[in-house]
Parts: sequence; C-alpha cells; structure tokens
Amino acid sequence: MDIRVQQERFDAGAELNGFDPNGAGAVVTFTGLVRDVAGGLEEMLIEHYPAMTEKALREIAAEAEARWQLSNVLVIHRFGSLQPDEPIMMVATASRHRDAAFEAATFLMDYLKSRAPFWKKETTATGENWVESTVKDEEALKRW
Amino acid sequence: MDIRVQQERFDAGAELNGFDPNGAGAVVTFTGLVRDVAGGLEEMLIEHYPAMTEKALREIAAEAEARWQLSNVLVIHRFGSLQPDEPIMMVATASRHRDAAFEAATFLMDYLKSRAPFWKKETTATGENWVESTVKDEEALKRW
Amino acid sequence: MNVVYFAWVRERIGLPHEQITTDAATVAELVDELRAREARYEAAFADISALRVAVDQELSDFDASLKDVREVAFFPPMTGG
Amino acid sequence: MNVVYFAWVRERIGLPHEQITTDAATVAELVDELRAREARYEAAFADISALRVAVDQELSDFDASLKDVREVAFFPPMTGG
Repeated sequence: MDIRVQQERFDAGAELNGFDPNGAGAVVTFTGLVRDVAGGLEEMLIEHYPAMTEKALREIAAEAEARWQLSNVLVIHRFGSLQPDEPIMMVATASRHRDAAFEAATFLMDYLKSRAPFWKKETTATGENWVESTVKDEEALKRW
Repeated sequence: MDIRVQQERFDAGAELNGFDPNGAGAVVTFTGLVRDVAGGLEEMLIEHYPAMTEKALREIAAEAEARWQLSNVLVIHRFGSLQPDEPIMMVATASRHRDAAFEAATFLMDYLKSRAPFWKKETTATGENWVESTVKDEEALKRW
Repeated sequence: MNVVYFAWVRERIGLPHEQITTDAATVAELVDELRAREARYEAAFADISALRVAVDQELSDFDASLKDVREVAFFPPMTGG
Repeated sequence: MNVVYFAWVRERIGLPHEQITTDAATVAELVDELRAREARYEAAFADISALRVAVDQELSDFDASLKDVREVAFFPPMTGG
C-alpha cells in the first residue's frame, strides 16, 4: 500500500509504470484532473486537514484491501493551488481478477469523494466558490 | 477514439500521459499483464483474426461511446509472442463523470474478453495449453 | 481543547483553529456554546446539517462525548477526489 | 469461399485457411460437409457447442446463410483482454 498526500504535481504515467502489481494481471487506475468551469477557472485551491488526511486515506485503502483480493493499492492526493488540466489525485489497484480491480478503484473513489478531509475552492473572474458535495456522491457510498 | 492492434510492446504510462481527456476530469485505465502460471510460463502466444480484429474493437468502443458520455476512448491490444509481466492490452476512458469512465472501461473489458477475436496459448515446461474461456466471462456480458 | 475549522467554516469564523476551555459534555453542547459567543460563530454553525465534525481526527457525530478529547474539527461535507 | 481456422481448430485441421467450393446453404451444412471429409475435420468439429463462427468477419450463428458469403471463420470461444 502506498499513500501520498502532497502539494507537488505528480506524473500519472510514471506512477502507473512504477506501480508494482506483484504478479497480478489486472491493473486499474483512476486519475482526477482539474476541469475548467464556466467563466474560466483561474485556480482550484484544495484545503485539507493535515493531522487527519493520511490516516483517513490509509483507513479507506485498508478497507478496500479487506473487501477485495488486491496485490497492491496506490492513493495519491494533492492539496494547495492547482490549475486547469493538472492532476488532482490518482488511485491504482492491482488484482488477479479484473472485477476486483475495477470495484476496488470505484470504492476508493467513492470514499475519497465524501470521506477524505479535502475541500475544493474554485476561483473564476467572478469570484470564489467552495465546491459543494452532491447528494449523488453521498448516495454512491450506499452501494458498498 | 484510438484503436490499435499491434505486435510491439507499448508503454502503459506513456499511453496514459498521451491520452487526451478533452477537458474531462475523470480518466480510467485498465492494463492487462501476462501473469506467470504454475509450472513457469515460457511464452504466451496471442493469435488473432487480422481481417476482423480492428473492426471488432472499433464496434465495441463505438458501443461504449453510445452508452456513456465519453470524451475519449483508447484500446490497445497486442498479438504475437509475449513474456510474463509484459503488457497485453490496455483500455482508457475519459468522462466528466467518474461512474461513466469506470463503467465504460468495465464494459470494454467484458467485451474484449469474450467478443474480440484473440486466442491465447500458454507454453510451460510441461507443454502448450490454449487458455479456455470461462462461464464467468460469458456471464459478465449479461450485466450490460 | 484545540478546535479546528476548515473551508467556509474557517472563513466565517475568521481563524483556522483556537484553544477553547469548555465544560461542554458533547460536540452539540460545544456548538451551542460557540453560537452563543459571537455572530461569526452563529453564521458558521447556523445550519448544523450542512456541517461535519471530526473528534480527535476521526469522523464523528454531534452527540459524541468530549471526555478526554484533545481536538475537535468542524467543516462542510468533504469534496475530495 | 475462404474458410479460416484459428487456435486449436487450426491445429486440429492442420492449416490456417483453405478455399472451399460448396453448395452448403448454411454454416451448419458446411460443417457437416467438412466433418464427412476426413478425421481431422471430425476432430475439429466434433463438439459444435465449443466452437464459434464468423461470417464475413462478423460473429454469427451456425444457422446463418452462406449466400454471397466470401469468408467463414471457425474458432474456439475468444479469450481476449
């Protein structure tokens, strides 16, 4: 398990190539990128709770390892000031079974969305806006 | 849409970095690797139906684009002689919605497994063995 | 007890964290105490359903006990990923 | 008509493809014709349920018509991915 909370940009391709499947045949990745928004995004600022963030991510990844047969798990999540098209975060899962790799990655994303202590603020020409959580994201947790 | 049927090895990380999400925020990849097998795998030989393969992959990818809002789709599948740990194939999907990216990638994999004209033969010290399709893989198609 | 605020809770209250001495037995009692203090707390805690709380860095509930607790954090629903 | 074989079907029949002139109206009739030819065809087509067929490079059924068809391919269930 490799969990990283960092300000620096990361290279998703290099992370995929460096991710050791430990002999498994199925590797799934999810990469989240800063999307532009109506009005033009000047900055996405990601705030987090340093004393809690890594622990929360480790607990979520450990839960994925308990539910699926995974041979490796990677979670990277950035904080700080980001620009459009930059990578925000990435998860990778490896398993002997493709369904396990897909489901575990989907699970990790659902929990990162609503249970990891990050908050996003978008700045456009018209002002600042805290991104709001959605009912859909909260509902997504119920499938697990 | 980018569909490639090739003998040459590919670089999964470089493919992820070169995959254009066209402004979407969610990118999912699946990479399939040659697994070692009991007895020690000397070679995985992948046979395919050249006159049909690319067309079949394009139809599967087009079906994914019809079912989900995707901003890009990549499918790479190799044929020929492969060694353990080499990448066999890769799909990538990009969407504004993470569920669409995950589901489309899962769909692509289910169809590639059972509807794309590839056949795998494993050679170990004890002989050659054509990989058999599984009931589970055929059943997986029914979820779509 | 260290009380920590994030995102628009932090912005409304105007500081990221503060040391608070309290006799509140639960998170909810602490919230009532803070709301009674000043308008900026009232603004931050007006709608409890829009808030989440962590007690000693674990997601928790507003009826959680504060016994032996060292840090309470208030924030809006998380938006990671 | 070009008839193409893959994987263990190709190995049992001993060639990757051949030109066949036939009056068979359907894929199933072509299979019967081939099985009657030689033991190696009988070995390849013994269990039709273990085989798949493509007609002019489209997955098809054994009751498909061969009218105007240029290529028929026989192979075991695919194992891509």
